Amino acid sequence: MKKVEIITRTFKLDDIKAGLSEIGIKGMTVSEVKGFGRQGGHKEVYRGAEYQVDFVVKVKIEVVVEDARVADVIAAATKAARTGQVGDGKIFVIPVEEVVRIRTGETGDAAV
Amino acid sequence: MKKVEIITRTFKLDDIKAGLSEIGIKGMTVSEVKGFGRQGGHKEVYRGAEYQVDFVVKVKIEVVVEDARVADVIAAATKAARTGQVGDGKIFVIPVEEVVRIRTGETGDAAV
Amino acid sequence: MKKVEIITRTFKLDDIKAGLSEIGIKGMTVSEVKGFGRQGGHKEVYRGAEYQVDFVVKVKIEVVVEDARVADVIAAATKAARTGQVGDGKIFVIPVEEVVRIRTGETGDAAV
Amino acid sequence: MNAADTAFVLICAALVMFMTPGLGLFYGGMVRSKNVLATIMQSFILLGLVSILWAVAGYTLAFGKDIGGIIGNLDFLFLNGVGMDATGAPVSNIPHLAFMIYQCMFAVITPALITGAFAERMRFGGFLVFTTLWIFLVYAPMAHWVWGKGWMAQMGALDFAGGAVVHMSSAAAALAATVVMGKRKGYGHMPFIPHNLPMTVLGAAILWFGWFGFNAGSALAADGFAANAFVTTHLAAAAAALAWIFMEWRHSGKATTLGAASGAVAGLVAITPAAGFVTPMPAILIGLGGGVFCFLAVILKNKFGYDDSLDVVGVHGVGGTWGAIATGLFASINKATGLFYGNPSQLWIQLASVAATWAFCFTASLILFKLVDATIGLRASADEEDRGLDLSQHNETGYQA
Amino acid sequence: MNAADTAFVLICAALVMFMTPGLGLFYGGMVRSKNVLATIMQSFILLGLVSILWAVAGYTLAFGKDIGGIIGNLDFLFLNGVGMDATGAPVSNIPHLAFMIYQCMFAVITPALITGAFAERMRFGGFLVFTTLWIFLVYAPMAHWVWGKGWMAQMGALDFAGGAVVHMSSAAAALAATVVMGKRKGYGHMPFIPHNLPMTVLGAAILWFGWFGFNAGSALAADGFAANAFVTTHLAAAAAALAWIFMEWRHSGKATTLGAASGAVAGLVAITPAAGFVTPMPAILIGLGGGVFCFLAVILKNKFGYDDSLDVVGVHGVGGTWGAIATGLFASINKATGLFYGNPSQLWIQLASVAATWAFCFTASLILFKLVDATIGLRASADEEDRGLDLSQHNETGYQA
Amino acid sequence: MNAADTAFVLICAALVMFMTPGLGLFYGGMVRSKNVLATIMQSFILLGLVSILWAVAGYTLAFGKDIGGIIGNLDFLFLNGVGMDATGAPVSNIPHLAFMIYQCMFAVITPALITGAFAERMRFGGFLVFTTLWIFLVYAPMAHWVWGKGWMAQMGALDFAGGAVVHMSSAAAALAATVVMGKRKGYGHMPFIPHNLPMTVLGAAILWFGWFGFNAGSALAADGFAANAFVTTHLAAAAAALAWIFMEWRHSGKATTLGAASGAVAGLVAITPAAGFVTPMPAILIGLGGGVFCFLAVILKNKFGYDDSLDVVGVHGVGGTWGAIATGLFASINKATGLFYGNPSQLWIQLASVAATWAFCFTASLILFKLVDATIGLRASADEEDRGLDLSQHNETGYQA
Ligand SMILES: Nc1ncnc2c1ncn2[C@@H]1O[C@H](COP(=O)(O)OP(=O)(O)O)[C@@H](O)[C@H]1O
Ligand SMILES: Nc1ncnc2c1ncn2[C@@H]1O[C@H](COP(=O)(O)OP(=O)(O)O)[C@@H](O)[C@H]1O
Ligand SMILES: Nc1ncnc2c1ncn2[C@@H]1O[C@H](COP(=O)(O)OP(=O)(O)O)[C@@H](O)[C@H]1O
Repeated sequence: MKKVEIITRTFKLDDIKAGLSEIGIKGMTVSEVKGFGRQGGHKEVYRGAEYQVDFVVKVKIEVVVEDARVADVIAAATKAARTGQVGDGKIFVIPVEEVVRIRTGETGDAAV
Repeated sequence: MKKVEIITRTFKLDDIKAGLSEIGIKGMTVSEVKGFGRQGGHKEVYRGAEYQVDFVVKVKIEVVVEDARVADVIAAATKAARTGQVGDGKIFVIPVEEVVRIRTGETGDAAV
Repeated sequence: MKKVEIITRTFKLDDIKAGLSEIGIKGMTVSEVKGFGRQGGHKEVYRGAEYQVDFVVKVKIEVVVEDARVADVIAAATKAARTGQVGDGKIFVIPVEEVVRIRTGETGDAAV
Repeated sequence: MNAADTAFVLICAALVMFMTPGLGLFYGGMVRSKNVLATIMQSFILLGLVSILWAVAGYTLAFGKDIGGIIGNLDFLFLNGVGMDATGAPVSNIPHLAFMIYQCMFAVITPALITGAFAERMRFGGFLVFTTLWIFLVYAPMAHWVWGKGWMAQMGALDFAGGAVVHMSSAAAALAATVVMGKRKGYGHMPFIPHNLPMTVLGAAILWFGWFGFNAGSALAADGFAANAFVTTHLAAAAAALAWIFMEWRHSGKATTLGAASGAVAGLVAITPAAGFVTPMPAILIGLGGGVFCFLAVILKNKFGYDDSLDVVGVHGVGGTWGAIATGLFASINKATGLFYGNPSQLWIQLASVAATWAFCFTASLILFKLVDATIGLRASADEEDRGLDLSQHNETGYQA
Repeated sequence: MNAADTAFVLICAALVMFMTPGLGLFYGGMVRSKNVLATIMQSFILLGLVSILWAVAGYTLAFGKDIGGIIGNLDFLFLNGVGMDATGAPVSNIPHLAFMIYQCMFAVITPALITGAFAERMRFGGFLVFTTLWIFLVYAPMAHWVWGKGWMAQMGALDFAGGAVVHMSSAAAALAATVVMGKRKGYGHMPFIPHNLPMTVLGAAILWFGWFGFNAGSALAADGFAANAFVTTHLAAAAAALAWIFMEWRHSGKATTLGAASGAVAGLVAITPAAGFVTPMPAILIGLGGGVFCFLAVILKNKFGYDDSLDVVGVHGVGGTWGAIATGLFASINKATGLFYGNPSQLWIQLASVAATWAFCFTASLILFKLVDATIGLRASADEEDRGLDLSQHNETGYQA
Repeated sequence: MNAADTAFVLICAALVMFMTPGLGLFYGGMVRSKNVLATIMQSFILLGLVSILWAVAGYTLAFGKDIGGIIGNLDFLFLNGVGMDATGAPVSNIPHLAFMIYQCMFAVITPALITGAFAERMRFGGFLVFTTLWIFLVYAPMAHWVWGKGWMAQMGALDFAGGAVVHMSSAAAALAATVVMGKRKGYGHMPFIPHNLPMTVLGAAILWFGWFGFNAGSALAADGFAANAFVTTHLAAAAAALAWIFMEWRHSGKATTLGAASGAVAGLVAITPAAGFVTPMPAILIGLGGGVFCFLAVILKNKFGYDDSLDVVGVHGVGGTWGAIATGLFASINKATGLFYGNPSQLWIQLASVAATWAFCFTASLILFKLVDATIGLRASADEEDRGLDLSQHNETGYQA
């Protein structure tokens, strides 16, 4: 099992959800994060004082899947999220040693 | 060392904290997430336009523990979080290669 | 590749960003979390009813780097975040098996 | 007719109207965010519902010609005969329509006060039906008895701007609600912490602001009595805010913002029946009493463990009762005299009216709640409570990131 | 001059002033959080911009001596001759300055209403230029025609407080905006859910509160007509709030808080032209009509798919039009008589004024939008829209954790 | 006594009351979320504290019979002799109680203005003690000198609604606070970004709305002077909002919402001393000056690096001073004549009163701050500042998810 973490632009969330659903992914967990990277931030001004804000609001999508489906998930997410502009974000793949479905106690592939 | 990630219903947080404290867990990190899964979402209506909102607010609890305690953590969390209804959520176990306590610089088991 | 997760005090974020930038880290992802630990929480009072709130607002910083730089990242983050008081937080190192840059499709070290 | 008085009463009516959404914000900030809209809605929609009920029949039941001290006749059904001059109005200095609409605003806010008691667990449909019945069967009679030349007025009870009609009546209904509806799910096991206290303070500020319309406007003329009621209102609120945070500080070591806001409201409640009958220094004492007694009542509630979510009984019940009694103690102007100024009988009258108000309003409200509960249902299901009333009752959410 | 009327009109002017930031909050709560400040700003800054334009030349164009029924002359340029007594004012009971500033508040809020149509995609610079032109070329003529003894007034059209001048004119401009500017990026593909509905309800509450100044104040005296307008305003808003949530409940099974707030505003719009000409019961009917028709119009919009972001056409256009027609049906007081009271010709006059208002305001606004679009530009770029107008137009963000 | 004037002044008093929580929201939105309640509380609780202090002794010190031009005597201690008719009041057209409570609202808001300077780092206890001393030792004398027939009034200084009494006095105290208390922890190293600007705009809107009560109400009659003050107030605010965002646009390329709100307040401050003495066009100039000068002052602050958290000195100090001087330049009505209308001596009187006000209020406030600092302490500890004042001073948090 792997956890695929997709960090990308907020407004791509719906597209990614659709893309993953298409390849049969039935669950995911989403959180709001702030990213710092090449994209750079923006200037804000409050009563004449300028602030450089380096962080950009991003969305993080976590999907745990069987090893065999990792490549599909990456492909689907990349397709949905890519704009080609700096700031499209990253995908990280992290090993997962065990999965449990709380409701049933099922573990492993059955639990996802 | 492992990181146990528990994704479950928001209002179960207090029970889980209590359950983990009981088995001697002294630290955890919590974040608010939105989950997509079998539970399905809900309908919202704004000025006559209906929106299907697929995401449900969930809580994510991260606990890093020695390998030997993973099973206990899973058991305690499952017990506290289970309602038996769809949407109870998942537990993921992820390997952790190193832990550092910032305050002291301690590493490994001593740092948790 | 490793993911270094730093959980620490919110107001240390700028210092840590500066410290990591100094050693050449160009990207990171930040989220707001609530921590439970030795630091303890605080009392809140609403219309005479007292509530013990155990959770303290913390910031979680995730940095994915090449294996060789993990030690540097830990050192820089520790330096920036340490106050010596209980509640300085933890650093976790987690293996990452693959990294993809969505914009270009690059993978591995080139993608970070 | 007098243009200055008309201007004054109309603006005061606008101020009182503003109190109802203000109350919605005051209450809305104190609930959990999943219930914020439902809570605000329970106040806001009464501007719609009760106003229409009032125009149709509520006004005439309260202020139509007295029938046996019990209720008004139907002369003003559908506002028939309520016109642009003072004909038929209880006062001759302002248009009858101005008097009617000023009273309308009181009828609107009174059932809105009750909603604090059953916040976070009431079904919307049951709420609308209950309120409709309550306006006709509890509020209109109460208003008639006290202000419409009914038996309490005949008995000489003093209630300047609604200690009994507005505050005790709603608090008695609130108590009945907690009895019938029970506690919120999780009460006692999990914390119920206000989700947005700046919203609550804003609501309290609007209430305080509007209360000048409520109390000074009740003079129904722009004269010295209005000025006096304005001053007593302000000073009582001020004193009660201080008293409440002082009590808090003694009790748990800190003064709170919610305490200041709650105290101010408690003081405003306490001075309501007295505003036009007492002078400024007694008003400060009434405010201090309001702050202290309401604070203690709220603390006691936590001990008793009944779930009056937002302390309607503690604030409006205790504050209104104290104010009615205090009127019997401190009254000294506007043809009224209390115990401390040599007229002990006024105190007995006040006590009788307090007892009668609680007894009637509690009993009648209890019956109405049970009736609605048995027919269309009052209480949201456990699942609806978990998901929050905003989603379950209204298909909405308050906030989006 | 009359002190009571002066007090009344000045306070009413303050109430109407308060409506504009109230509108900003009403609109601001309905957009996504990245656009909240830009949306509020489009209302708030008009208190600055339009007030100055009004003092400089707007007032004299609207209320200067009539030139051929078309426009006012320049006698009052820079408020020359507008003084502390009633000299030169259209009414003799209040200071000319009081009349001028009361009218100023109407000029401020009218273009603010338009901003709901192009919310979330308008450039700030283009907005300021458009509004400046619009005040002089659309609003001032309209105000002159209806209230400044212009041709619509001469024709006998009834518009008590601005059904045509305020609501239809802004709605026609709103329609023109949607034609010229097109849809928001992502419209139809992604949800546009209000980010803060408590803010929207607060805005609606301020609007309702201020509307007493708007409608009752339009009597320009603290008399029975003011009281009547106050009552009709309140009851129409109440009825429309109920009507809207009833329609919602039939349509999708639940009443919503946003629906109650929207309905109230729809009712306030509908009663605006009629408030001083109809009695309370017809006002309830006008309110019910306002709630039902505006709800249906908003539903229809979703079918048509044009992107009037916050339903300016559906609420102000449909509500204002219905109100103008209803005035021709139900007028019965204040020297006015409608169809149902035996004067069919009034209805024709109303219909003619409705048609003329829509035709003129839509055409003129369309030309102005195109002009500004072609010169300095109206529409934010796709990237600016993505980042949000708060950041892209103002270098600010609404909220920080 | 005059009912119209009474109605007007009472409603204006209510409007001014509403300004204080409005100020709390204005300030509260500009701080970090961990300090939002503490900031709002510092305004809100003064409605409690100062009102009582005022009734007990503040009023008589300010408006009791003059003793040597310095202070009022104790005739009105505990509001003794302040009644429902005009007996003993400075004006004969309204009840003495109405005059007293109107003045009370000014006494409440003035120390609330100061709180912007020490926002995010003040201990609650020290704040209450400082304010109590300040009301008696700074505010009451200032009010007496200017409005209570004291030496500044005798000298002929013009201050219509409080340029010196309210704005310069609070700004001088604010300056003293920054000297005594130093900077917030992290000032200069980390950003201090407003956490909720919609709240700040709402606060500004309430301030603008209430300011009509503040300035027009200061005519103490519903007459042409009131209408004039109403108009000058509105136009100055409008002009200043435009001027501020114009300066911003020149300075950093964008107009901001916070700038529009700040500019409006700056304009309202600037016109305060002049509102009843100048005509509308000079009011626009005064507003433009207010916007420009206050903007520059705030920019300068960032250069100087003293930590006046929310720019009390920049807005109220600079705006109030400019307004007082501008009164000496532009005064032309209400028996006042300024330099531009042929009376250079008025300008000298204004300058003298400005200098005296700053010197007295700064020195006295500095002493009081040092005194409180040395005894019970002013400044929250570093740890309390880190955790936020809401938790550390009040055991509360503003928002829950
Ligand atoms: N090394 C990293 N570790 C964790 N997150 C990263 C890292 N680098 C980038 N990110 C995340 O990816 C986002 C996009 O990165 P950025 O460099 O701006 O553009 P791109 O992905 O197009 O190269 C960042 O905002 C941040 O959230
Ligand atoms: N494959 C997955 N990867 C990540 N998170 C998941 C996955 N599947 C489910 N989740 C999380 O678990 C939550 C509950 O899942 P759901 O399918 O609704 O019910 P259940 O856990 O009872 O099977 C989801 O809301 C989501 O947050
Ligand atoms: N076992 C753990 N798993 C996950 N997070 C932890 C764990 N222990 C501590 N934390 C996080 O680290 C934070 C600081 O821990 P704490 O025990 O308060 O102080 P310190 O890090 O100084 O020992 C906590 O608030 C929590 O967010």
